[in-house]
Amino acid sequence: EDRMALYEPFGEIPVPSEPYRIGVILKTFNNDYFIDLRNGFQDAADRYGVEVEFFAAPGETDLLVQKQLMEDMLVRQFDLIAINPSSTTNLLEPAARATEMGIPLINVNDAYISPEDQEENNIEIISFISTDWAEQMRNHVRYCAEKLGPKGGKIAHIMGFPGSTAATLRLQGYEEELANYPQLESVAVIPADWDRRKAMDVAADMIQAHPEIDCLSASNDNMALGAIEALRNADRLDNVIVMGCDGIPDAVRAIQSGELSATVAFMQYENGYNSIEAAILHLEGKGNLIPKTLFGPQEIWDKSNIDDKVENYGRYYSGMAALNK
Amino acid sequence: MLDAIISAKNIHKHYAGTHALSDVDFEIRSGEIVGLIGENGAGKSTLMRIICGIEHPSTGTLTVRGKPTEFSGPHAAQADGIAMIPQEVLLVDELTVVENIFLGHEISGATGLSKAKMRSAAQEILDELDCTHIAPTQLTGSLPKGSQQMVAIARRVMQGGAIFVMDEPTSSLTGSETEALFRLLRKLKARGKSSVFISHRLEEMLEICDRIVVLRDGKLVGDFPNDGLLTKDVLVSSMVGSDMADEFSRKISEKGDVILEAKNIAVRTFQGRKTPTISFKARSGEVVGITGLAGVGKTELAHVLSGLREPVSGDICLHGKVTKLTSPVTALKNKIGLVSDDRRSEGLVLGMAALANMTFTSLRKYLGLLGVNRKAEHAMGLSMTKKLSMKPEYLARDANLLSGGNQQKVVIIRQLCSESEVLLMDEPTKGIDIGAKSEVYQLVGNLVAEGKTAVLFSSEPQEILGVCDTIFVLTDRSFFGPYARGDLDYAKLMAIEFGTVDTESMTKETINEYQ
Amino acid sequence: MSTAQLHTQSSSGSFASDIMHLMGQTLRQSWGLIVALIALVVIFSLTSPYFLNIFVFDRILTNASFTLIMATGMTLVIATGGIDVSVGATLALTSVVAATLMSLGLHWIPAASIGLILGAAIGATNGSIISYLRLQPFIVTLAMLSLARGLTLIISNGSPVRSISDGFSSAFKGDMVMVIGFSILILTMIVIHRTRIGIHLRGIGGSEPTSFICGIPVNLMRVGVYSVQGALAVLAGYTLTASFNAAEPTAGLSTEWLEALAAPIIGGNTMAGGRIRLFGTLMGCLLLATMRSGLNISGVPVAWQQIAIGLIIVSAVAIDVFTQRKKRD
Amino acid sequence: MNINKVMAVLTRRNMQLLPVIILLAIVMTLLTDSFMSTQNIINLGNRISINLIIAAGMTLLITSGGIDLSVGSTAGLSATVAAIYFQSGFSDIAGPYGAILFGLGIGAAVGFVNGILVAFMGLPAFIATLGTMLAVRGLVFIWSGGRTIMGFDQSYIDTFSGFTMGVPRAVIAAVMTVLVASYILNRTVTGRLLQGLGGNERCLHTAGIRITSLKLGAYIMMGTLAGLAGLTLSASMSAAEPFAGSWFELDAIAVVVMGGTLLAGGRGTLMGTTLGAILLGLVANSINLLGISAYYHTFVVGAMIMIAIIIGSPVISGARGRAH
Ligand SMILES: Nc1ncnc2c1ncn2[C@@H]1O[C@H](COP(=O)(O)OP(=O)(O)OP(=O)(O)O)[C@@H](O)[C@H]1O
Ligand SMILES: Nc1ncnc2c1ncn2[C@@H]1O[C@H](COP(=O)(O)OP(=O)(O)OP(=O)(O)O)[C@@H](O)[C@H]1O
Ligand SMILES: [Mg+2]
Ligand SMILES: [Mg+2]
Repeated sequence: EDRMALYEPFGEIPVPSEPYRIGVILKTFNNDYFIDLRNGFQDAADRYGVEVEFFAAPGETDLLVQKQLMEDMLVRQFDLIAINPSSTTNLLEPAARATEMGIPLINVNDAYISPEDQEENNIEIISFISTDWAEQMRNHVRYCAEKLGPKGGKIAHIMGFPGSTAATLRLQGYEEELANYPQLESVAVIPADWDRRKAMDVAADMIQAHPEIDCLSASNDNMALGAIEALRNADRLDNVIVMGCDGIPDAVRAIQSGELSATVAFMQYENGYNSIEAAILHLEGKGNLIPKTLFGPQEIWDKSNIDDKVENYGRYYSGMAALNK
Repeated sequence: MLDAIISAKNIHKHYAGTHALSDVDFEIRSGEIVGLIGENGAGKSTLMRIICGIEHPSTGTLTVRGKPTEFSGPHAAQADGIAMIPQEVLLVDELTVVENIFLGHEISGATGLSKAKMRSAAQEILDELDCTHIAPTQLTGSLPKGSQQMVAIARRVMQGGAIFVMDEPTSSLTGSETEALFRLLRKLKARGKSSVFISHRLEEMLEICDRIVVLRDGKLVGDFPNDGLLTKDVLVSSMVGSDMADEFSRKISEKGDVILEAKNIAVRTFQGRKTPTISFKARSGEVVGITGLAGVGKTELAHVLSGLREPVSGDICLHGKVTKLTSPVTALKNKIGLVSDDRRSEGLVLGMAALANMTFTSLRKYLGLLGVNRKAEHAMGLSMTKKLSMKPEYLARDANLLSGGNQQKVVIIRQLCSESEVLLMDEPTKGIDIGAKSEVYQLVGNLVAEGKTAVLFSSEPQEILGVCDTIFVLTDRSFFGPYARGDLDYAKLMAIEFGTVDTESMTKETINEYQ
Repeated sequence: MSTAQLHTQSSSGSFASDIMHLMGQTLRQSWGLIVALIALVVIFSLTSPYFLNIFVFDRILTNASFTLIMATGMTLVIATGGIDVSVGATLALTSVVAATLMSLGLHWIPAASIGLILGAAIGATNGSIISYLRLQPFIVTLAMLSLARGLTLIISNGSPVRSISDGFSSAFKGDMVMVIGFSILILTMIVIHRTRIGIHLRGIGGSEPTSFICGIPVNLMRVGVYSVQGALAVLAGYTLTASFNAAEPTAGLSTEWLEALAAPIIGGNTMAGGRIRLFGTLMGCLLLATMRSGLNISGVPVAWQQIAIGLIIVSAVAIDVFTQRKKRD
Repeated sequence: MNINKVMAVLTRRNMQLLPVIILLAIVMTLLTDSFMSTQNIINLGNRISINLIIAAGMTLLITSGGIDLSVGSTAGLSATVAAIYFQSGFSDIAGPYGAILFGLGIGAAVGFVNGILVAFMGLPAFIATLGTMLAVRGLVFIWSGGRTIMGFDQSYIDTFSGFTMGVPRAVIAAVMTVLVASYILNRTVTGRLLQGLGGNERCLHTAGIRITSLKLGAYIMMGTLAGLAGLTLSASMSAAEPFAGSWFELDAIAVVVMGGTLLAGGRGTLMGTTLGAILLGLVANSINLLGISAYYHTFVVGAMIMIAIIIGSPVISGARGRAH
């Protein structure tokens, strides 16, 4: 079956000369975002006839476990390994070892092994296939500024697990972009550890402390949905703009029902899919076609465009197909 | 007169709600053995804890070798050569005997601990105490209580000093162990060391002490030189405040049907030896006594009869029916209750109030509409404390804050108020003062008169001879009995226990009588 | 055993015979775990062709050594009847502090020493609060966990601290983990068996009142043990920092300290205290590391791995409990 | 005098946190306008209740000398099971009650397994429940496929997150749990035996008490309450997250111990536990309301717990007692 082009950065992909074995190490499997990423890998592998095997640590903060996991995978003689590191540093050692063993690496999403680190540690990474995390929260701030108009208003940020790469970079983007909008005042930044229930409590406290709040920016959809519960309990659903990130099915449904204002979708499925394509290109000796960094598109989905998005992308995102009906 | 090494003046000690000691003067002179007696809760242990720096007096002064002193802790007192063997044996179960003996005083050589040296030194001191059966490398927790007491004594002696305070060491010791201890005390005395010795066995006190001091209700009420004229009666009346009738008297009742029967039971003792087969019958209305030297397997027999362990062979019959007691639960269901000989680890929940300890097996009796009826529960507690001359305020106190004897009373009360038909009592009067002892016997007598049965496991000959209707003697080689009350006297009992009578004929006699 | 026998045994009791005795005892205590470990190796060799491989064994040993560093300290802590749940947080905090100092231009030796002192100080604080205020170890170290974790975030601002110097890396990286882990284990074994410290620690765990009466400085010993545990957490953190080439503020959050706690218990040390079985702790670390690598290499998905690890932890302890119980009967 | 009486109550072991709570509440009322608002009180109640449901059970369990580290995973499992129930359309047959039954049932089942491991096989509770914690988390991953499941019926959500007479249902559930637990602990034979069990297991065994079934019962009770907490959680979120409930066990144990229950067993107080849960919720609420910077959160929570336990330590509160 042909792929419907969402985003095809590489053009035509050659037919693999052999059924390559590709290992994929994800951070974890415990939320929809990672499952989408995984599905992207799986679909592409099925389409091009290569083999993938998935591994993940139990939790996002299991840095050491993920490192040990990768070390163990090195003995399994994969043709290529795609890594989705929990932090910018935890996989440096096994990655160096992989390079030494001649196993090519692709860095997908989340933490990024920077060129300096690659050089210093003798790591060769074919490509960083990801999204600009900071940009996602910049989008939040811009969206909020646009909705509130010139008179501006008050905004607060519900942060992910402090110390995790995504949470840190997103907070950075949020703070940097705010500097450009003096009419927006950030009244609180509180972590809720990616946890829906914690986000609900945090949001409840935010609207208590700052009843005049206009806008809540949550570092992911899960927490945005928690915030919505808090707003519902406080009867404030109608006059607070809530923004999430990831575009998971629950969030899409909440946008359709008008509870969630917007989410930043960044095509995690595509990142997985493109990684397999890049892998095949590389293994077929066409590595020159792959850029060192490939940031996929990101889009703001809100009430105005959500139905189109579901129709176009629904079949690629787990759980979203059901939303069509 | 000899010099006082330590003298305590005007000692007061208050605890929340109690006056444990009031205005006590006490001194220990060099080279003497002082006896300290008093009823349970009189304050003996408290006084000794203060002298040994484990507790501070509320008011009062300590003078050590003429110098006023305030001990900052037990180590300070130890540095002055004063230390005690507490009433509740304090050993670390998880350590071996050597490690316990040298705890805090280990010997080190060039390459670290001198384990061999310590081992042989420990062996020496154990030999001196006649404890050849204790291996120094054994885990202390696996030893019987009596042997643990001997290890505690060995440790105390090993650590040396000028004053040896021993709080009721003999309550868990047997005759021969006690003798070994007395030999040691005399040896220490000959070296000019002093000892303080606490016991409820007044005969012992008269035997070993140079001077006997009596405490009652926290006050010092007597100080008698043991000049050979001192008698037990004088001590008792000073202790209790009045004269006492025969301590072993109890109601004697008609014997009824056989309730419990042991048929050819053999058990394994903790040393791994198998006992001879044991058969006896216990009728309602009867107090059966089972006696014998330490380590012959009395406790194990009690355990078998209460479902705590399985016999090597033989059966238990209840009301004529063979019954398998697989656990204490089945025993309780069959109305068999055990007063364990180890109150701290088996008898009590130390962190729980005394009243709760008394009632937890019979709590269902006090269930009301809103759950446990605390008033009814408390009323029962009050009536029992009255019977055993305990103070009512003890009921609310945590068990571990009670004096040793009162703890033992709590254990007995639990069995008395549960509805057991068969009461197995393993050394039940350990550490109980003489007055309370006779109260326990009377209570047992009353219970038996109601048609229940009591089996008393005891190594105290006086108790066995004075209280029991029927007596059996367990030895390494055979199980002797039954002997009716009066059949045995002290000399004959000893002869059987030590195997110095013609056991052939005794055994025959026994079998004939039994069938 | 007769007295005579005992005497001959003790008179020949030299250092060497002590060791023989110790080894015999250790084998008797831990054969269940040894069998379990061998069984695991056999099973994994059968399920994956990649398992029997020098590289894999090297990894297993390294991973086990990492856990061993903290588990050794934990063995001592639980011997006193205590527990320390703050080790993971101490590990992260001290690594971040040392790395920050290095990034400010301090040479790695003083930087690492300051981190080490800080870790020992955190442990000493734990120990002092537990001892002198008579509080329960679990809750004190739990509060410490939050405090240290919070400080870590404040200092690092949530990002990994880079600029780890080469000297630091080479001192703590790669095979150094094994060297550090096993040196600590052997050193601790010697101290525990050749000095009074081991007896005193077990004494405190077995019966604190007894130890107190015997003049053991109970409180001081406890402060000491928690300080050692703190310092060991620092060393473990340094090996992690060296291998990441950065101090991660989220290091040591869950699996690291949970395994450091599980390993001694799998190895037959009891939470109630009174026991020190360092060889058992080592076996516990090896079992956990073998399990993890074996499951990874056999391609078992993470969810099933969780289940398998749970089951294996439980069965390892069950085997131990049953073999011990049989011996007692 | 009256003052003395009040002081006596406040320094009692299970009440030691009350002064801290009152102080914090007063400070917060003075510092912020929003603290004393109805909505904030309701939020606080909701936040505390889930922790309290687990902590109440944990109080009984710890009192009996046990511990359960698997409660967080179990809560996640029960939420997942309830969600799957609605997803598979069973609600047409049995309505929301089926989900509640399944959720509590699976909790009880995990408790049963723990009980078997601890009571019958004699494994140390800490390690046995650590094992089930991992295994149950694995089950949650497998059954949920790692994704958040939605689609709860409104009737289910209302059962747990509505209001009865102005009081949130979650709070009612927590209060009921605490009351029942308190009744069991203080007024029933079972409660007395649980205390005894934690104090000296061997004594109860010797006395002929069926300790295995007692322990088993305690673990089943704990599992069921973890299930209830999971259901409450999923209803409040209208979703079951696979990672929901992680670290619930640490919060619950912290609260229980802060309240003055001995981790070694033998003595427990539900009043203390309740105050502990209130304090923990209050601290989190306070730092959020005060807008303390994100990175200081963990630190402040730790500092507050440390201060609370130090003030309540026997040495410090005991010294106060002696001065009177
Ligand atoms: N820590 C404590 N708190 C409160 N009361 C205590 C404490 N220790 C002892 N007591 C009380 O002090 C009194 C004296 O106790 P002590 O142990 O000295 O008695 P004793 O003479 O040794 O009795 P026994 O013969 O039974 O051992 C008792 O009423 C006891 O309950
Ligand atoms: N395996 C064992 N481990 C530890 N203690 C044991 C063991 N077996 C028995 N004991 C304890 O050893 C003590 C002595 O037991 P035994 O029955 O051999 O002697 P006894 O006749 O009851 O003598 P005693 O008069 O000293 O009680 C008892 O307290 C018993 O509980
Ligand atoms: Mg006493
Ligand atoms: Mg006995």
